[in-house]
Amino acid sequence: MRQSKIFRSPLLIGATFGGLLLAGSVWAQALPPVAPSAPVPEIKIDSGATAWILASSALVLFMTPGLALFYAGMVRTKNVLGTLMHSMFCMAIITVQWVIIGYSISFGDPTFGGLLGSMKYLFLNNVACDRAFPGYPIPHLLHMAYQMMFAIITPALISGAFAERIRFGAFVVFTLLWSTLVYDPLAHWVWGGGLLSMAEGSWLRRTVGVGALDFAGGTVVHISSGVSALVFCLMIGKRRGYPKEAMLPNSLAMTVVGAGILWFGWFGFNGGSSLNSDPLAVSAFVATHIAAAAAAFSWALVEWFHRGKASILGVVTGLVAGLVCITPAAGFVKPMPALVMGLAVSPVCYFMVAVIKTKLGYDDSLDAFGVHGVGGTLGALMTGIFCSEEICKLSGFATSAGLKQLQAQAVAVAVTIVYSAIVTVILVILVDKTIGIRLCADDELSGLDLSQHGETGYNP
Amino acid sequence: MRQSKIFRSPLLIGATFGGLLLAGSVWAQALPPVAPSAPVPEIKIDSGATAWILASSALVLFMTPGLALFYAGMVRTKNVLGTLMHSMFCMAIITVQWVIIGYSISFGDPTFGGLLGSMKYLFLNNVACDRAFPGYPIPHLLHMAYQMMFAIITPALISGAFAERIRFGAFVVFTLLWSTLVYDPLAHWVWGGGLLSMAEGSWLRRTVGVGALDFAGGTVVHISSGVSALVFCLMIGKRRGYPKEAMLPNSLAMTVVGAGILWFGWFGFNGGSSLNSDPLAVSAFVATHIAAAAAAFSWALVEWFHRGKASILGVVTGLVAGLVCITPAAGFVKPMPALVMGLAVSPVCYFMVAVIKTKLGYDDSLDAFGVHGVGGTLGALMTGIFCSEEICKLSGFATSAGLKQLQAQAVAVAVTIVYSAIVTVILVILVDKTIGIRLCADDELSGLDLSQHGETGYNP
Amino acid sequence: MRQSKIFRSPLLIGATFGGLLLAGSVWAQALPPVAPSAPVPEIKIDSGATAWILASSALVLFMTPGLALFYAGMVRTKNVLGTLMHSMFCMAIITVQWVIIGYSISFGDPTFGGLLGSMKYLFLNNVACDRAFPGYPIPHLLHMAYQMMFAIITPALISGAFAERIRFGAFVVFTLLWSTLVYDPLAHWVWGGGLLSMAEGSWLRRTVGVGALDFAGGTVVHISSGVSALVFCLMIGKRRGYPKEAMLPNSLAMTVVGAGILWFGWFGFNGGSSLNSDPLAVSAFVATHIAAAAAAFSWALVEWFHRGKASILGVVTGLVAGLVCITPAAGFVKPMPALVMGLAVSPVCYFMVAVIKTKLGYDDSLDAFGVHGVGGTLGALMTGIFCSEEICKLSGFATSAGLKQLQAQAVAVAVTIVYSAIVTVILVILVDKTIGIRLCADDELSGLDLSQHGETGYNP
Amino acid sequence: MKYIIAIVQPSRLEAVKEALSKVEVFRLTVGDVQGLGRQKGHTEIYRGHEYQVNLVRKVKLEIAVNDDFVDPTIEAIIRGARSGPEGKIGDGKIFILPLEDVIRIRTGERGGEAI
Amino acid sequence: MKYIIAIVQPSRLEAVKEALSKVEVFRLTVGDVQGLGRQKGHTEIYRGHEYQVNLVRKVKLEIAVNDDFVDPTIEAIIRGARSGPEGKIGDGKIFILPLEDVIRIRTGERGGEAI
Amino acid sequence: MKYIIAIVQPSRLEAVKEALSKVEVFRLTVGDVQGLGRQKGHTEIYRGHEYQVNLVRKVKLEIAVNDDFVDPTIEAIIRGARSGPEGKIGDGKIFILPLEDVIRIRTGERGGEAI
Ligand SMILES: Nc1ncnc2c1ncn2[C@@H]1O[C@H](COP(=O)(O)OP(=O)(O)O)[C@@H](O)[C@H]1O
Ligand SMILES: Nc1ncnc2c1ncn2[C@@H]1O[C@H](COP(=O)(O)OP(=O)(O)O)[C@@H](O)[C@H]1O
Ligand SMILES: Nc1ncnc2c1ncn2[C@@H]1O[C@H](COP(=O)(O)OP(=O)(O)O)[C@@H](O)[C@H]1O
Repeated sequence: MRQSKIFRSPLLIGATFGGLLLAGSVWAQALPPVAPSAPVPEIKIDSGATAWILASSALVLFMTPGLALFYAGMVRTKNVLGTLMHSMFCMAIITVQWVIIGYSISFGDPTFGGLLGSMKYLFLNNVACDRAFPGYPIPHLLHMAYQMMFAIITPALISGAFAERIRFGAFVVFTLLWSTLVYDPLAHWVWGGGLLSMAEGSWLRRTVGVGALDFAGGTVVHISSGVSALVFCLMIGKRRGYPKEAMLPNSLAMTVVGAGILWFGWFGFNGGSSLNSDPLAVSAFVATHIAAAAAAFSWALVEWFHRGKASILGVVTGLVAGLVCITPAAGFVKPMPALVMGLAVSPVCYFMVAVIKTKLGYDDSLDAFGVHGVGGTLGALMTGIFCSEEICKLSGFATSAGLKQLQAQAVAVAVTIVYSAIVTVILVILVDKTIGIRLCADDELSGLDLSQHGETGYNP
Repeated sequence: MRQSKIFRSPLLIGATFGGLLLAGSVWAQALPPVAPSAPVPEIKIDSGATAWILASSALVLFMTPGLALFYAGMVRTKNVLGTLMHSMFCMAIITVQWVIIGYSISFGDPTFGGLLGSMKYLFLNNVACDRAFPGYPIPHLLHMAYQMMFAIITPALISGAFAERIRFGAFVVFTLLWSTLVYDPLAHWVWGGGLLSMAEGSWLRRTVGVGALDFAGGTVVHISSGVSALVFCLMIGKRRGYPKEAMLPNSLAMTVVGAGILWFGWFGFNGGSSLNSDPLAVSAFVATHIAAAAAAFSWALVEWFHRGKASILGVVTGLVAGLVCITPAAGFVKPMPALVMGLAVSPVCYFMVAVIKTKLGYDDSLDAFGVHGVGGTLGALMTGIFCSEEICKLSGFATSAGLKQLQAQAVAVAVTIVYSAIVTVILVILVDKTIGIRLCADDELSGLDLSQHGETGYNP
Repeated sequence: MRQSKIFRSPLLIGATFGGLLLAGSVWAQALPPVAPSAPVPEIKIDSGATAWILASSALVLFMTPGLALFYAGMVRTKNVLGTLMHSMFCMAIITVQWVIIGYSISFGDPTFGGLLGSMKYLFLNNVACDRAFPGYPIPHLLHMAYQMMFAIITPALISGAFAERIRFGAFVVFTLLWSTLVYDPLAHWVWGGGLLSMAEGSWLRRTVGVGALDFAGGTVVHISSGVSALVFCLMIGKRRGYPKEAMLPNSLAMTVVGAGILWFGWFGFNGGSSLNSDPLAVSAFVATHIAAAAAAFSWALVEWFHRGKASILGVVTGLVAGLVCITPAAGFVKPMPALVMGLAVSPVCYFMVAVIKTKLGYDDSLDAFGVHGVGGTLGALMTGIFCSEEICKLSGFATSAGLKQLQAQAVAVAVTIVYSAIVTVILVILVDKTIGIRLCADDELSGLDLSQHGETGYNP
Repeated sequence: MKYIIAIVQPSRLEAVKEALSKVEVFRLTVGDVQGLGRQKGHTEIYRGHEYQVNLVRKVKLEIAVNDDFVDPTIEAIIRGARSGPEGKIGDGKIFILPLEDVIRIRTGERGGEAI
Repeated sequence: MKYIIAIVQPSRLEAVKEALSKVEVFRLTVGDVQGLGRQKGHTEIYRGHEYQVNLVRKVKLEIAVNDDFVDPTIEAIIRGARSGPEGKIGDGKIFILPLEDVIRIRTGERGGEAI
Repeated sequence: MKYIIAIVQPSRLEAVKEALSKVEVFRLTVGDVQGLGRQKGHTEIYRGHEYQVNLVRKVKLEIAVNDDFVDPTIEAIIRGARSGPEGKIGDGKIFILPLEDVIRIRTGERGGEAI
């Protein structure tokens, strides 16, 4: 009996992996031969661009341990390792998923009218290290690696919502499925030439006249994870004792380290998204930095006025909100609009986490929705407002005036929200029915570290 | 009453910002049209150079959280967040200040005979991402970003001197003013073509015959902050209980993390200061590393002889001293002189912080002066001694023999010391009279974290 | 008496340094003029390649503080600083050793039939920053710097074996000697054109027909340090109380930070080992990441089946094992074999540290042997199995079919094991006889921090 | 006067404080301790090695009370500290020690009124 | 023999130790505790939410003394622990408990001389 | 009934627990404290400045026992806590306080059988 319980999770994880594989292979067989997409002129691989995207990939990977620390500092001592685990384990499982099937779903040739990528890149077939990624001066394999880091951190973001109360096995299965069924398709839609993309003939382009601008993942990364976070925390329920009991962060110093790493890594996240070491990369880099700083500043100001004191948790929350907000816009806006976006996002997020959340009474424990969902939505919309012709030209998109773009942004946001929410609902129910999603009372009391991992965070 | 007190600080910060803005705009109007400076040949933007300076900018930004940890590990537990805040908040406010006015003061065309930069770059006007910074193969906007990271960390260095006893509002106002009135002009004098620079016809060149060599900020960054730190701690007074009470570091492990990040980031600080990915960058990179290592080693040796034990705090203090000392010299000296500089700086700094400080009885709490002021001065002078014709040629400066250069260095050091000290005195008095600079006894007792930010560092 | 004891260590360290110097100089004189080696075509320095190797050098340096944290989190609180010191101090002393003599031993022209490098690069003579390293598009001085970072971290790896019970002076003397007598020659043999290298006419090539493949240090770094670690811990004996007393890690959160930094830095370690910013670098980068992830995943699975729970310590141990295992192979294998290597290494290492170690009863405290020795050996052998013609061509090696290569790998592994073990035995005896290697009982009880460094890790 | 020492579950601390304040006991001192008793400890696993940790985290309350407060205090502690109506192993103990005198440092008051 | 327990402000610990050594009390045991009393706690704010923390950090001293040392010890504690001449709320309390026996582990000595 | 308080070296805790379980004392409460006594503290050095730290880490055990268990308990503690056959300065002390009553929270049992 004990056996069976213990082994249910790894078996299910195995099954999940197996299922993904099978599905992929079948699909690979079943698909009609892919029509050759419009040939993109192949650009020569450039050593400078390669250098910067290698560095950027490393930076984005580093964000995940950063996020682990950012989140783990905020939970109670008994959950510090379990929370670290939520992010760190994504590095393990999503990598495996991505090289097997994820990259193919996201960046394979559009099939079913841009719904999913073809299985062309299954097991990294046809992803060469010595041929350029079409249209960019970096190796194809490097594009795969860089995008992999995004796929890793996105589900880790969600873990802020169900912190301190989820079963580890459930987390693993959910994360694998979510990544495959939510993240990968969304990446395809926006960046892989799918439904919402700028590509000739995408659904959004046909409908609104212009595709969605999402430079480094406002919709794909932040809205998707933020909205799923909200859905998840509503479904799993509040932590025992919330909100009556004070659940104080075990180490804000750890959270600050994490925030520092996030800021640092985000230069790769946004600055690398031009897939080149060019003026556009510089522009995105600068916009990113300015928005982070401005948002940290404005969060502190709001706190000062609301509570009479600015706090370090406020400053680091603000800087993350700023980074989130500028993510979709980084490669499309000039420095001063970036400053405005940064200044604007913090008051909105603050209002969300300090006022609305309390009013509505849900327990988004580490504010994954309040920061990523809200900040990402704001950013995606403001991208439509602030995108500059001059900068957009650098990325080869000719933006066709404001209002239409804003409309495209709004549609993309809506689609992302609805799709993420629906799939998350289904997945949570599925995982809950099969292996059970929530810790029993005793385990929640003794904490994730002991009950799920058999370890303790600190031994004096 | 309580209201007014609480709001005095943010209002003053607002006023400070506003004032800066107004001053800038008025000035921009009032100035005579700038005489076109000697045309520097525009070099093509290079993707490799851009890659390295993007990476360097990220590295230098990362130093500020590193410094936050370095300092925060050394204070008492009750001040850990407040101390982190001193560094982290610089990332927020100095960024805003820099893009509004700081970059323009520092790198605008020299006006008033090289006293200040013109207002040409106000709000980053005329700072393009797709045109090279004159004379270097990187985008102009990237130069702005890279320099911004220096502007951020410099005032953060000062915070080691007044740790554990300053009011947060006072810190913010002081930092903004100091950055504008001390850092920005100094950067202009040395790097922006101003008074002390190598530029044709600068004051120092006219006086001594040669400009000052400061590769990455011996005078601009370390002497300025170190001297201001000394002045500040003399004016704000000792911590209550100092030196009778033992004020032990709350977590040297945190300090070690910080030191590791600082070393890592310093590769960008010095290695990036050639603004290129060229042999000079490599040379600076290597000199930096060697000096850090040598100084860590010699600090440990001195301790061993003086106290019978080498300590980890000693090793990390030594490595920072080594990095400080090599900063002005990194792009001018060969590896072996760098080794000598590293070996030499630690005994001097050690003597300063372990003997002289005690004798004189001032409370430079985390030795901002003892390490940055002293190490920076030593480094600036030794630059004059050890600069190598061969390396200097790489950076396009033809150095004209030793003695004259040493003289130039000495003048630059003296000017920096006097100027920084005087302005700091004025600013401290100003801020103290308006909002009060020092914590009241009760707040100092309960610590920065609770009294200034309403948080606690660790909750077990 | 007390004096003499205290000063014995620094004096010996001085003597060690002095001896190395003397030996070097004498040797430099005594050697016959070096026969000009076959001229390698000089390639132009490339700014992109330089950018990536600069970044990689910084990344590899950053691994040492990462390792410090990784190890320090696992020891008991009273040893946290001493353990940090073991890694951090390597940054100081090995740098000095390397620029004086180490680089010359490792990368000087092969002498004595490839046993050691010539003294051509003593004190970095003849290492120019503006001439390319023969055969690669980066400055010679940068090659020196990049390799220096490897020399630093390797002896630090050993410190996991004798953690919590070594005298600091003994550590320093041993480390200096080991680096000079084990690491430097091994680097020469494998990478410097020596005995085991791919170079025309090397001993291994003459014997087996093909040289050993070791992309980034499977033998040189991991087997050498891992085997020496085993020998060392056998000779110094178990910690008092081991294995009866529970010796719980003081902060697994710290260990996780360290592991995150290691993963991040390893991109430079392996990704930089192509000494270029080219497709090979990308291939190595990707293989590295995939192996790390796969090994983290498989370690968790093994734990889950063996103990019913996956742990964060398991995940981070697994990821390090994966990185170790892929190190020799990174630039020779394709992504899917890297996945297999990662999946394979964890079960083996787990079996070693969880079962065999207990059975045999030695106290490899932090599993330096169990992870680096075992993982490195496995990796070196699997390199022979999985190396792909296609990738090898990128690095200019034509691999001559499987079996012979596997044989070459096995010989290289055996040589490394035997040589490292013998020299370590001699060094441990030597150091023990002169200054004593092990802490006295009281000092071990009170911990490294107080007894060796006069500090405490945390002061609440 | 009595000096009451109570060992309770950390998770019950809030409830005990509340129960005590209902019987007008507002002053007490709290400390972190670890207990050995009938309640079993837990197992930790590091790199495949199991360690039995038998000390369990507890909270210790110390409350000096005048004699007529002893019984209400005890009852309040029991009410707050018991996990569920049945109680659970590990819920803790209360020890009653004699107390001879109390001094309030601030005022120098002694005895019953200083409590 | 008495067992004296004193709760004092952490910041007064050094002063109390000094005062005690003046009356030749050199041996004692110190622990970290948290107190609930007349002194108010503080407010912490995390992401806009206020939390009232009413437990205040205190230091607990335990001193076993022979009967003739009781009064000097109490006086010394008061002298060292009072914040300012007036004292402040939160300065703490002293509790005097009867002590029946003392054993020095090293020697096995018992009673008054083992103290 | 007695309330036994013992201050011992942290490194002897395991040995004491073992010795106690041999005389069938299985229940006790443990806390971290710092002691001032004959044993000297240590010196810490930060950036060349020496600090004398005179408080020494100790462990405090609290054990409530019935009267007939008092002597075996004391002996067991001494056996476990003494460093070497001679003992060392700093090995600690045992204090015996009278105990009036014990209540088991879970069941409400009182007195000797609740211990
Ligand atoms: N005789 C005792 N002396 C000191 N502490 C005790 C004693 N008995 C119990 N305790 C404390 O009370 C706690 C709870 O006791 P335990 O035996 O686990 O459960 P129960 O409360 O059901 O008796 C123990 O962890 C210990 O801290
Ligand atoms: N009756 C009591 N029992 C246990 N501890 C007490 C008692 N009364 C006070 N204390 C301790 O003494 C501390 C100081 O008491 P408090 O009421 O705040 O101020 P004052 O010292 O002015 O009476 C409290 O925080 C608490 O730790
Ligand atoms: N009179 C006392 N009151 C309270 N604690 C004491 C007393 N005497 C000793 N202790 C505690 O016992 C510990 C050991 O005492 P110490 O004098 O160092 O050595 P010894 O055990 O040889 O007497 C002290 O650190 C202190 O914690």
